[in-house]
Amino acid sequence: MNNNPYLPELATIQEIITETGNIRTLRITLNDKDRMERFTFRPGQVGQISVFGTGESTFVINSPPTRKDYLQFSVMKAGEVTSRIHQLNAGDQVGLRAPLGNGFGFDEMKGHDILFVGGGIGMAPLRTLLLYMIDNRADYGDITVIYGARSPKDMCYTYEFEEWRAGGVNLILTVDAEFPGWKERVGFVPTVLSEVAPSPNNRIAVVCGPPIMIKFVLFGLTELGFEDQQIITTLEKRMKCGIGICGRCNAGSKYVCLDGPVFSYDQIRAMGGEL
Amino acid sequence: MTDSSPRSSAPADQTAANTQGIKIVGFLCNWCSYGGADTAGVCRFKQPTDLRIVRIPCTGRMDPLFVAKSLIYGMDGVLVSGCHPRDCHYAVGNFYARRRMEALKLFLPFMGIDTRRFRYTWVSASEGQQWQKVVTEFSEEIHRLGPNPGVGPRSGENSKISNGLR
Amino acid sequence: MLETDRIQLHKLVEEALPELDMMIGWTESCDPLQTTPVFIRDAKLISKLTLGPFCSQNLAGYLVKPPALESVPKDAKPIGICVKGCDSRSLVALIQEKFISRDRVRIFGIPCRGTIDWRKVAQRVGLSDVKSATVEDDFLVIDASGTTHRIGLEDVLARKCLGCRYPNPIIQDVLVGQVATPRSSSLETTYRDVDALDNKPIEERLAFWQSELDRCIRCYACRNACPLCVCQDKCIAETREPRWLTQRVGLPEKFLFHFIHAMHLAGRCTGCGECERVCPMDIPVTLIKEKLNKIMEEMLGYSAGLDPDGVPPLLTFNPGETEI
Amino acid sequence: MAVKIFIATDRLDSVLEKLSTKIDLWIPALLKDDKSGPTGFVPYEPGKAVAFDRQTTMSLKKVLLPQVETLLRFEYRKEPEGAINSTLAVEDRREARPTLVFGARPCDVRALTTLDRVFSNGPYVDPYYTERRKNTLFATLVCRQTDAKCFCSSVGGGPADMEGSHLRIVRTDDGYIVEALTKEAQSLLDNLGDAPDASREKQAAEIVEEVSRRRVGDLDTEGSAEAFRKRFEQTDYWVQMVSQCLSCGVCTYVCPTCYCFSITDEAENLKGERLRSWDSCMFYHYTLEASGHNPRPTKLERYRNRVGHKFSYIPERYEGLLGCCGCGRCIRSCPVSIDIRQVVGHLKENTNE
Amino acid sequence: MRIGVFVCNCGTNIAGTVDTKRVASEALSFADVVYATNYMYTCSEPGQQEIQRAIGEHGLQGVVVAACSPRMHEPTFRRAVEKAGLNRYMFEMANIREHVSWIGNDREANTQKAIDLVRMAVAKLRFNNPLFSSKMPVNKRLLVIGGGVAGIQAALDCADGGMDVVMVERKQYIGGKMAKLDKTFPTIDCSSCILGPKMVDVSQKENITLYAASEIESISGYIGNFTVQIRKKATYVNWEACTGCGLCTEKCPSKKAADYFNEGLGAARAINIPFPQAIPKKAAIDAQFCRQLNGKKCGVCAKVCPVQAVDFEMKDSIVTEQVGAIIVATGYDLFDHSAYGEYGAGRYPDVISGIQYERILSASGPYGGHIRRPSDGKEPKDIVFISCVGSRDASVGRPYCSGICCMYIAKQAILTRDHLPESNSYVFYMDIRSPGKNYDEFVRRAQEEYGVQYIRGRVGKIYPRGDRMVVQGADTLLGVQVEVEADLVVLATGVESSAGAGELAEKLRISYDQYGFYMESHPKLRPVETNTAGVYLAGACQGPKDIPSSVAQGSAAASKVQSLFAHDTIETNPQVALVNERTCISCGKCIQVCPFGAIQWKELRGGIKKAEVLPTVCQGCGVCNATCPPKAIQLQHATDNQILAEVNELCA
Repeated sequence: MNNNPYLPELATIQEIITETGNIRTLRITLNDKDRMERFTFRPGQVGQISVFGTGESTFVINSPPTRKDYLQFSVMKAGEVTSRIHQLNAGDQVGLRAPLGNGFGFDEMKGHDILFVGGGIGMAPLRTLLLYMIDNRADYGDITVIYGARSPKDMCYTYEFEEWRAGGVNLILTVDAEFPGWKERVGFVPTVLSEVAPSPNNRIAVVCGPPIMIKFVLFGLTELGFEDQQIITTLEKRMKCGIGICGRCNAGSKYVCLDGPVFSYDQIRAMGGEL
Repeated sequence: MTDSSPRSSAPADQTAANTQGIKIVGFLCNWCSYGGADTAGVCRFKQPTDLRIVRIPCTGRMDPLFVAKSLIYGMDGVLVSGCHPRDCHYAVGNFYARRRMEALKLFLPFMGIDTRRFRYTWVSASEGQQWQKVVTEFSEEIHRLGPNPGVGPRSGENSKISNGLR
Repeated sequence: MLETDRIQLHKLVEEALPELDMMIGWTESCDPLQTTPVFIRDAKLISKLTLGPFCSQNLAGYLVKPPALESVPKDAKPIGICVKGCDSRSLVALIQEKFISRDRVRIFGIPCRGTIDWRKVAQRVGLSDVKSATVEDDFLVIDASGTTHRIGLEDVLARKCLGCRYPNPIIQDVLVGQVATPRSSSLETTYRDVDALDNKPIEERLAFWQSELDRCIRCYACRNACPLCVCQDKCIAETREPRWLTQRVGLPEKFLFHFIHAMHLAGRCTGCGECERVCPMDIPVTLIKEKLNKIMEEMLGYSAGLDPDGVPPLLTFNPGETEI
Repeated sequence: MAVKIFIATDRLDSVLEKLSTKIDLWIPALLKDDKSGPTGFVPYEPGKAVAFDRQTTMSLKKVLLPQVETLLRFEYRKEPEGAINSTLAVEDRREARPTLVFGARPCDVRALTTLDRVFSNGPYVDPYYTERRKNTLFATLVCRQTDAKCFCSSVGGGPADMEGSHLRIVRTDDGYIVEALTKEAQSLLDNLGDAPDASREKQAAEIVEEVSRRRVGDLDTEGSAEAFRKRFEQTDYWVQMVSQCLSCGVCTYVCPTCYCFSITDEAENLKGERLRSWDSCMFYHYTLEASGHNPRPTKLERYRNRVGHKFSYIPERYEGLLGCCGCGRCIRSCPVSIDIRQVVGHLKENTNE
Repeated sequence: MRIGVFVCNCGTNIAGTVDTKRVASEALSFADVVYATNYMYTCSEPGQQEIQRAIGEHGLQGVVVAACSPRMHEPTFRRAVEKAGLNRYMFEMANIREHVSWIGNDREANTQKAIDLVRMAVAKLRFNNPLFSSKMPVNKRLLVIGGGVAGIQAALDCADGGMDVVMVERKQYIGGKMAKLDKTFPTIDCSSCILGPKMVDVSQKENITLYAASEIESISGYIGNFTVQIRKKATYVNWEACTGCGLCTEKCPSKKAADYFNEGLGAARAINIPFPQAIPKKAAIDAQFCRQLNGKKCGVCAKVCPVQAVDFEMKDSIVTEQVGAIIVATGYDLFDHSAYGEYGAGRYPDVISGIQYERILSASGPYGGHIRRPSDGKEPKDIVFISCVGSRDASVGRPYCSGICCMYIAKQAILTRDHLPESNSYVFYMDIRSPGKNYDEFVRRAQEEYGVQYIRGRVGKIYPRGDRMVVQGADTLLGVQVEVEADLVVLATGVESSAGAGELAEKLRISYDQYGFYMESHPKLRPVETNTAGVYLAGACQGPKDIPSSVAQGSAAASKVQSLFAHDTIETNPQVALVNERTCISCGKCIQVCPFGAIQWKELRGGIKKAEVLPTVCQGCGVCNATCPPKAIQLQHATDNQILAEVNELCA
């Protein structure tokens, strides 16, 4: 990175994958070939994508560091920047400031069983860690993924599910309501979680999804016996400048952008209730 | 109706020197005045070229702030035109507009903005000639007034008058 | 006299408080020249309530601004509130626009003889330490930097008070103190400052606002203090969807912001002067709204906040008014 | 190299004019033609009167952190051949010119220690602020006009505190004695005036001595951070303290230590700028997320955050440094007379009530 | 976004005074424009194919066509881009023909202006969003308000088409004003002979539900789905049981009840059937005159009724009907001539109104069709007709022409001569308005064949002399004062809007003019539609009309309803207002200003209310958008950001 942390590097969209009606995945490369080759990051770190003229927004790099043809970001249409991103095409130029933030403590997770709980676009941050673990499968115990979406049409990465399963992942899919042709589970994620009831022993839970889902999943995990420090989530949506200066992402004395965005739930509790 | 009507030729470019690049924005309701402007075109009623028309569904859609915004950001003139009162496609949109536009018209000069730069009028879809007259007169007025001095420099980082924000 | 009124107020509030959810009034603050709003649920605090010319804040806005009344249960007790004449007009306007239902408020009406503008005091005694300030008859007695100043109240009243036509509450449940005499009964007096500016050449008017608005720091105090600026957090001055304004601080942005504020209040502004009072940069922003109020009175014969059943004139129309 | 000069009151303007030829000069001045009207720091212009009689309404932070500044400029360039292949150019031109702020107050200069920590000493360095900071000198007034809202001594400063200042200004009966406190400042004083005579020097020394002894404000911030954490979830406390808050941005905009900013893009056709502008934690949009979720939806959480930021979070993050310099501006300018000293002072009282 | 710009030469229509090539090449320098070209005739088949080809080839996400007025070809191009896979709303038009090339000859200025207009269109397009219509089911039942000839015609047309019709009539009988007429101009048909069978049809059609003596209480809902509450007024007779035998009327001792049907010329009983052919043929009690209901001992009718239909305890009741469309045919009222003091202000019994004279002429009228004057029953010899009583007279607030009076005076004068060949008829008129088919001939016949004396001029005064009336006026053609002694004076009272028209309009959310006549959607092109979708107008409620026009409008309204009901669903126009619930502050101002009642409260969890637009009702005027202070309600396709984008381009 250059000496101005506000200055994005120029990057080119290589490919756009339409995941759902309102989620698209961008595959991006830095225009500077050297930089792209030397680019390293840890799963869970984020990038700030700039659409110049509209603004900047934070997304988890959801491709794993082990696969480096491109950097992948999944974007749900929500605000001004994401709407503009949804109008972009392959070949378009964007700005990128990355990697930022702390990332998942994948080393500390080694030797543990892992539970991923994702809802909707919340699967994006989990994907990077999941693929990293698949690529380093021997280092981890059981990997169970509970992934839920409103309907099958709202589910991302469907084209990869087979690959995940082949990589030794116990993939449990659920949708909120019955849907023609849907053969997997039906029900809200927290309900499915209590049905699956994974053991908390030597297990780390990584959770990401809409606030209401997180709330009930946390409740469910606690019920199952998970301790706060066994539960990990990411708050990257809160990040603004990304570099610990603008002041706006604070939660208590922590800056989400510097101290996070990945936090364990006991850390989050200590930061106060402003989530 | 032919080109021989007294208003049918654009005014001679008498003040061209200092009024080059005069820009007038017109907010025209789709049903009446936009149609009136079309009619004027179909009849080949010559008009000054300074006007740029924004099509809106109804003058009821006109927030006076669109006018304020245009004048504050340097448009030389703003023309709002809709259906004659009682002829509104939506029955009452122009009744709302009439009050709002008039209030703004009376208010602008208090803020130091020349109210002659803003005019609202009612022209029906059949009144091509009336439209030509409105556009011609208003454009002439704006040419007489010359470019809008605006309220201050645009690029807002540097407001130097007294705030000293650099 | 003030003391009698204060005692009367305390007594009335004491009687009423058990039936109230809370009482909103004024109390002394760290600044002797200004009170601060106080929200009383505990009868012990009633003695802190005060009234008089330092009570400049218009409390009506607290009834509608978040998180004040969001999703109140239907059986909630009413809220007691102290209002001066001008404040009561805001209350009327809010009732009219159905932000408040009349039965949700217990109005303690306070006839007003004018409120003190601390800046005018500062012009006279300097901005050095004002240790205390009291009102004695028609004088303000200030102890500042060891000196006692005696200033005619009339000389330090807020600008809006000088042309006040409604010193007495328009609505109330109880009246505290004696009815006050209006200072003005004519548009000329009420809108003296508007006319003074209007009488200047247009270039001077523009220069005036350029120099005044240039100081604007876009802190939105004027907006947030305005009891009728009901958008608050959702104000278009800050949104990008739609994007009326950028974050720039050039004069066009400031002009447009104040146009937005003014136009949104056209026919709704009750002239309480809060926007001007709270401006940290001393911009006469109420003057802008006064002009629109004058237009509304002259053009449509409407003055906001006088009739709970009225309709703000820009929210209605009259097909017959062909002359405008 | 002059170390100390005397400027007679009536010569101040001509001295400043001379000074302004050496360096970009900012002075405190009236922003309105009214002697008790609002004041702030402005670039010096000949004839512009210095407002030394009281603390400025606006702090001097904008000298280093303008309310709005351009971070980046960008431009899409279209290939003459196929418009589909537009390229993007982004640049961050910045310029920091040697600057002197003449007539700063100790509280304002002290406030910069907070900003320095954030902008210059974090894992990422803000080049805009940092470069300006390096190039800016402060000539600071020994402050004799404190008022009932000042509390600099309560937060580690003092009315004669010259930490971070490059020159000291002492106002005497008939003028100003300006003394260079650092080497780099000395050359600025060259040819501006003569050294003060002994009696004036003596008077100045007495003034400094006397002012140094003053304790301004009686807020005890000891243990505030801890108390804050305990109070954090006591909603009643915050309801009681800030019910009257209007959630406007006055306190943060006048505050010399409030530094939070927002970044927005503005573009016209193919060109545009990325702007940085002051933000306020009192605003709803400050924490609003794109999804519509807002972690601090009401003024209670927002005001609590402001207090926490200044008296708990910053100290926790930066080795006990307070995020408040005691200038009292937020109290002075608050439209509803909220007194942060009360809010902080009460933190420790009856925490368990 | 990838935008393509297509600049049309329109042959030389545009290219003659606009450098279209330069416009296209300039357009290429605008943000997001990736393709721009000019074309000879963009609207032509190959022109449209060129657009479609470019959409595919360049992956265009939006298209701007700079050509003629969007009022001309916007639908054409929208279809064209839709065929190529774009949403039809990802399209904008810049009008560089009607607004540029045709109104100026300065090529340079025109080109500059065209470039600006394209720039604005592109700027707006960058904020366009795909919009989608939705479908709403249509309840294929029709409500007809008013059972006059217009309403009857509409109801029968729709009933014939197989639709369910609900008819609501305020009076206890249908037929309206026409039922009171003797003959109709210009054919001198017997009014009841031509109307009667239609009235009978209404009562006999199984798919027409008739509520007579009923009024509209409230209306909610919107096109395709209205809910109507109807107040059935107490008639004190159970109509289910009543056979219309008339025994009650015969025996009713209250013999001086007002005879509304005969315009006060006769006396009715307190319980009556207004006229022999009345539909429904049911008796009703006029509570004002009924002894029993006024606390006196009576109850005769109840005793004599063979089916025990009389029910003195009857109260108004409310019934609810669901309909998909509404035809308003509430007709008109006649001007009350007591406003004219110079004509006696109604004091002279032998100065009567035209409609009273109709009743006198009518064989079923109070005098059995013999012309007699009300004061003493004498046969009149000299009869004066005065036109424009309450028409074309601003001094009584009726500046408009009632349209029918000239004709009915001529008819009445002719009939008078028929009945009383020895009589003399005089007509004071201002102008003769007789523009209908065979109308002017009819008036001429009155003058030439029947010897009616037409005097052009206003009557200044009428006063009694002996048992006759003196009519003083000016003959403006001869320039002399004239004085006519008459036995009977007939005032041609004009047409005014029906009493209560305003209140009904407010229930229907339709607008009305200053005289109370309902406003049609467009005076020429949408004459029976209102601006409230699903509400149509027929007959004189929209303005004075004669019978043929009323019938024609009744049929026209019916055809509108049938074309609406030809679909099972209606496709909504997506260019409607949309509320952002996140920024809505629940102030309700949008609800207050919406001319169509298209916005309502929606209650969210926690009891918070937000505004909600009914897309089927919203007509897309945007008043709400202009009014909404936080701009939470945005008119799709004319949003603030879209309009601002255009303005910003110009201000740049």
